[in-house]
Amino acid sequence: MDAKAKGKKAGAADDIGRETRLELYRLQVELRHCEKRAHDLFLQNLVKGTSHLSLGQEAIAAAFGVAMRPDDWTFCTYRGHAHTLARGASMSGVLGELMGRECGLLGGKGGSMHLTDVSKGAMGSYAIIGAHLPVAAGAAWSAQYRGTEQVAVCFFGDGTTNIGAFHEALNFAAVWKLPVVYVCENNLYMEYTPIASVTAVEKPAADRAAAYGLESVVVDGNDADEVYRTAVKYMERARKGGGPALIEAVTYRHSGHSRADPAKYRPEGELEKWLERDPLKIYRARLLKLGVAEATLKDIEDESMRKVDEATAIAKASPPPALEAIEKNVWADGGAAWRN
Amino acid sequence: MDAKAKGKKAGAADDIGRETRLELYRLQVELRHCEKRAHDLFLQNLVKGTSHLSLGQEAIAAAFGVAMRPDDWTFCTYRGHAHTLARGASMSGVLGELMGRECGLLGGKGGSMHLTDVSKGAMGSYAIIGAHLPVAAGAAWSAQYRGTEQVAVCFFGDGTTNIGAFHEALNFAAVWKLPVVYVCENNLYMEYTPIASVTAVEKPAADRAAAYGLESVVVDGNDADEVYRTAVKYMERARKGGGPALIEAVTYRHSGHSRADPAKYRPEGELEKWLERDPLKIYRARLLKLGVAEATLKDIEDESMRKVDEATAIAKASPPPALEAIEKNVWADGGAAWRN
Amino acid sequence: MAELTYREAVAAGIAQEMERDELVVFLGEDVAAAGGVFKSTVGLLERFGPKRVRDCPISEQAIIGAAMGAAMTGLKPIAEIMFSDFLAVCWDMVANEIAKTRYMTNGQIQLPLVIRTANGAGSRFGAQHSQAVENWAMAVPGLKVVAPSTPADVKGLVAAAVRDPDPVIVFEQKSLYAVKGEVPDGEHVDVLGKAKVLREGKDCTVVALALMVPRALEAAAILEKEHGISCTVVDVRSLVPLDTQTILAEVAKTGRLVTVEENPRLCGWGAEIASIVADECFWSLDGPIVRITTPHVPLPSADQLEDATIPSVARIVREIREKMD
Amino acid sequence: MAELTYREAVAAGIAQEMERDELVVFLGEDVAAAGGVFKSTVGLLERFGPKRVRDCPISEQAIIGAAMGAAMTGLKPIAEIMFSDFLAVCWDMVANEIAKTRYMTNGQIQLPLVIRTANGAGSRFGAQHSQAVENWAMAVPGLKVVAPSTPADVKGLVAAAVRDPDPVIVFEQKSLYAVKGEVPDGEHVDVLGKAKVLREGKDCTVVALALMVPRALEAAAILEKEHGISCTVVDVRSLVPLDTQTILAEVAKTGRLVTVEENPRLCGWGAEIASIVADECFWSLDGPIVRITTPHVPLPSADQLEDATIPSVARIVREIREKMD
Ligand SMILES: Cc1ncc(C[n+]2csc(CCOP(=O)(O)OP(=O)(O)O)c2C)c(N)n1
Ligand SMILES: Cc1ncc(C[n+]2csc(CCOP(=O)(O)OP(=O)(O)O)c2C)c(N)n1
Ligand SMILES: [Mg+2]
Ligand SMILES: [Mg+2]
Repeated sequence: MDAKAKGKKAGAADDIGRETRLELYRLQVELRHCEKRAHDLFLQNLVKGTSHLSLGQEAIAAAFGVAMRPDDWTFCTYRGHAHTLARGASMSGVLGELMGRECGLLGGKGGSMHLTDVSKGAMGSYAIIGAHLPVAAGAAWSAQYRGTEQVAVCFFGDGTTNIGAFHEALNFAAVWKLPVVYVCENNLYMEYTPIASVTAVEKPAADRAAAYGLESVVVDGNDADEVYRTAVKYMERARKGGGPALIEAVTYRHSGHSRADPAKYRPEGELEKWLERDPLKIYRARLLKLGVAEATLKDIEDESMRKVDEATAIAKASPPPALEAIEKNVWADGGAAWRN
Repeated sequence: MDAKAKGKKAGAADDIGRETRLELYRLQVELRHCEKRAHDLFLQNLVKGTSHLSLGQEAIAAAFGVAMRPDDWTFCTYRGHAHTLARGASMSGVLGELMGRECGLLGGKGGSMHLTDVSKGAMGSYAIIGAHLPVAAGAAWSAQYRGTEQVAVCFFGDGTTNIGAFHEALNFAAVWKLPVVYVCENNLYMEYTPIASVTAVEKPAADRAAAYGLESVVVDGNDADEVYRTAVKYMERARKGGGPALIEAVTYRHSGHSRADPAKYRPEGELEKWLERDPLKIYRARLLKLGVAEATLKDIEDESMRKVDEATAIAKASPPPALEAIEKNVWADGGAAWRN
Repeated sequence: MAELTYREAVAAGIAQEMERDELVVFLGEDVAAAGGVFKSTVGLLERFGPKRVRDCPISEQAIIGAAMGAAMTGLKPIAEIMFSDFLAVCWDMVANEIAKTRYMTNGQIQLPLVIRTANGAGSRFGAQHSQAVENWAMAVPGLKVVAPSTPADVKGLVAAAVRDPDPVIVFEQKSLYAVKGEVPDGEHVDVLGKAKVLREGKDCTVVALALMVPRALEAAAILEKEHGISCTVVDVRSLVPLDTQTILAEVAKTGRLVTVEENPRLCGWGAEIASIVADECFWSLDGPIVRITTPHVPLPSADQLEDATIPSVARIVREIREKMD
Repeated sequence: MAELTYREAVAAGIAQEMERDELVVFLGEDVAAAGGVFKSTVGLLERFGPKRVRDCPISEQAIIGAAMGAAMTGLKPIAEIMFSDFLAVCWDMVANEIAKTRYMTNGQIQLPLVIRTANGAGSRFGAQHSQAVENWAMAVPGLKVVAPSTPADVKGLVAAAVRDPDPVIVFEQKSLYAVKGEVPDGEHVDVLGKAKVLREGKDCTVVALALMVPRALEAAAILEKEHGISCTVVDVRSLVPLDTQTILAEVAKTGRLVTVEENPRLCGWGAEIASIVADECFWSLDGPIVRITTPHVPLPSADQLEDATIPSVARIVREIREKMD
């Protein structure tokens, strides 16, 4: 791959206020605690289906969560607990859905791979690779059409850059100058296969930006500040009619691909190296360096743990969904009738 | 779009022998005459379905036809009369298929959009945009697997670069280093819509080559010599294990998209400008300048017309296919039984 | 009543709804400036402008995905897929995303969108441009599916599809585009899920769809006149929702069911109807259920072959005669 | 006879054919180094090497397209589509290209390839990873379709699929992967297009497929023991070609047909069989044809909901009892 395509570091100058920084920390901690809880619940056999954790990737969801306007839209993947929570969706709703309970965001009908909270602009988690990229473009079209200055943000993984829908969506969004920000979380692997072994370029998203007339943007996905600055920059541009962006955030997932995966395919030492670069560790150290008191951080952490415990209790107490749900909500009339 | 992506002119130095040049001319003339005949037959209501002519684009099919080894494979689109003929398929077989006759290459079962002659390496014409790009990669894989040094050449249009299968095939071929040469004939339009109005980059194929780690290659598609040199260069590279290439040949179709299209959407003067750059006109002038006698060219032209007349007569004399054909050749046993 | 062609009625249906509701938008390939490859959307760009009537790249997944994203955020998009065969290219968007999203989100996301597509044989285009695939859509829970047979129906059902809060696929039959018929003046909106009884008979109930409807009617006339067999003819019109009441009632009256389907044999919509009748109407049946379908083969392109492959009037007459003996 | 799990039997079938024929190659996502997400291809990479067992990018169109191109030029590829739902992403390659090419080229192009995919419910994965879509494939002319219910069958049918000169789709049922069963030692090759009569009864013929086969058998045992209803159980095994001889003969013996389908109701394979029986076996029928299917809804994910959606043993027992009264 040639050097020119390697992308440039985005955003660096502008400062981020203390309140924003605390919010970024709070959110990252909350996502971390909640994901860990999801894992515990799985070990207790309370999470029934699959689940795909964002442990290690929290900085990205958190930074966008803080940067987005409440009426902006998020589109994410099966690995979407963090992105959904980052928009303010109910934590008991998320955990309840993982556990297949009535209190789940989807009443137990969608499962962990389809978390959605329309009231918070979390417009769905999509479990078939690539599909939500065109959908996000469509939402952006609707904002553009109605002149609302809303932005659609669409998260996906490195592996997703090799599927056809990626290509179609990027070209479509670019030609129509749609207010959509595409965020590739490059965590180095598709399921169990290293992305480098199945991709013709080094940076699966950024090295393809030029194919859609877009800038090549690579950010450190484990640095919430860097992601935040980049998010603000490209979302504002999109909001003002400047068209789409494609951001590649380099990161790493600490756990396996899904609950079934012990991640034995990783080369020795790789995880350890990335644990050094744990986004929470980085961010905590930075805050301390910036003069935030240890006690402030501790409060945030404790408060977050309380929230997770509370959500867990609610979810555990929630009954399984009533069987009548099966034939509900196929249609807008609430039912499932295909005949008279 | 930035300058770096605009591509470079490929091949220029090496010379092309007189015999090869005469063959390039002969083939271009033959493709032109045959396409014109197809149009006449349509006006006589003898071509029953649709048909998509390559008038004005003959240099590309001819140059590859001359450059390819007999055991190489061609994959092309519904606009594939020329590419199929250029591999040596029977002209009466082509015209007969357009007319829905028994003598057609496909016995009247496929029609003008699916011309195929496996015995000549013409591995099919594909009528759904983009589908044959992965198929060509698969053939190239088979050559690589068996070590035969065969090359697959895959032709498609500018509009095809915006569909998902394009992206998947190019990445796949690049990662597996497959011996396949992708040739985008950029004739400026998809059906009736200018390609520029629906594409995020200026050169729909070449500006995307970097996204697959490939060189950006743009050639004058109306100059048979330039196409020929480029074809030889990249096919040889592919044959020797150098992996795939993506070539964008800029050209223009003289007629409408298909038989139903009067092409009224073209800006005034555009066709006239391109008729000046008619590949046959260019090539004829070049040969004369290189000292080929007018009479030699005239002989080629007359001989080609005779061939077309002969093929037409055969096709016209051929009966419609027997109705038994309907339930034949679904399966390898020759039949169509789905039950016992 | 004005006389319109089926293709004009499509455009009229879209125009009526775009006129009424600013949130209705229309997108597809070559649909705007060119008015569509079947000329079924001529004039819409001129009338509603390039913001609402949009030409797209050859990106069916992006087109249908964009329609979905727009629908869930407040627009009412109509997306065209040029030939129904190309639904395969964006089948994930249709069958896995659009069809399931309301259910999976427990009703949070609503998708008021329409997909229109040119379906079926008769144009000698060969197997990749001529299939009848309405059964593909019928098989997927979460999609509503209509296939109108007349200009009036296509206008009214397109309008009904636009107003429906759920995703609807409208299968327009290519060979019907040039057919003329009376279309009610003024606003015309039909109802999804209603079959039409076009002819009442005593011996046999023939259930048909789209291009097969005029053929079934013609066959019924011949059967009556030349063979003394009196047929009811039902135009199904809507596969989902399916008007089983009408179908069951009409079969009960004659005691016999014949389906006439353009889709290839296996798992065609006629099979579904046959299975419903064989369960719920079993005791009223006086003889075997007969399905007349395109044989289970990809379609050949040559004119004589294509004509002999899809059910013809002559074949319908012959098969009903044989089976009614 | 060795006892293997269904997933081991899949790998054994592939290995047997790769051992036999160098032209057999295998590709898919996460299939080689990782042995597949269902661990149904563990050991193949080690045994046959990276030239023949290949991990692919997430590019289903490229995977299936490459299999097609390889098949027409001499290889015999086996391609894995991880979940059958994802067939929608490459449906054009399957339904429009692979299925039609032999026909359109009048036999010039032959496509000896196999697509294997994990089908169906039971894993609480939600609506985009749990559908039973064998009816999608059955509806497309030019595809052969099998759905084995036991380890022995899956090994033998995978092998038969590889040896067949036409494209074959093998639907493996996710919930069966862990099931153990006897598999014949040595080379084991089954035959496409043969149903199996697993149990003979007098009152009713139950026709089932894949995961529904063990449930139908269990239901039949209960019906016999607790309700005195004696059922024949037929495992269809192969949807295309379809063994109508066996099915018609078994229905003729009992006079009743019940299909048990995991696919959602509309246009399921049971509808096709019901329509064949209602035509060709009409005069032998003693009562209505009954279809027991997943209701026509996308699948819910919560365990209790999923279990209550697809046909259970209890539901099969109940419905047959009610309808046999
Ligand atoms: C079309 C399709 N193919 C395959 C899969 C199975 N699958 C689920 S996740 C995954 C890997 C995705 O990798 P990436 O895009 O990098 O996202 P990550 O899981 O790393 O966040 C695959 C192959 C799928 N869901 N959809
Ligand atoms: C998936 C798909 N979408 C749409 C079409 C209809 N269609 C046929 S040709 C064509 C234009 C193709 O343009 P291009 O690739 O530039 O090739 P050209 O016809 O100019 O040679 C379109 C849209 C199709 N055949 N397949
Ligand atoms: Mg990844
Ligand atoms: Mg073009």
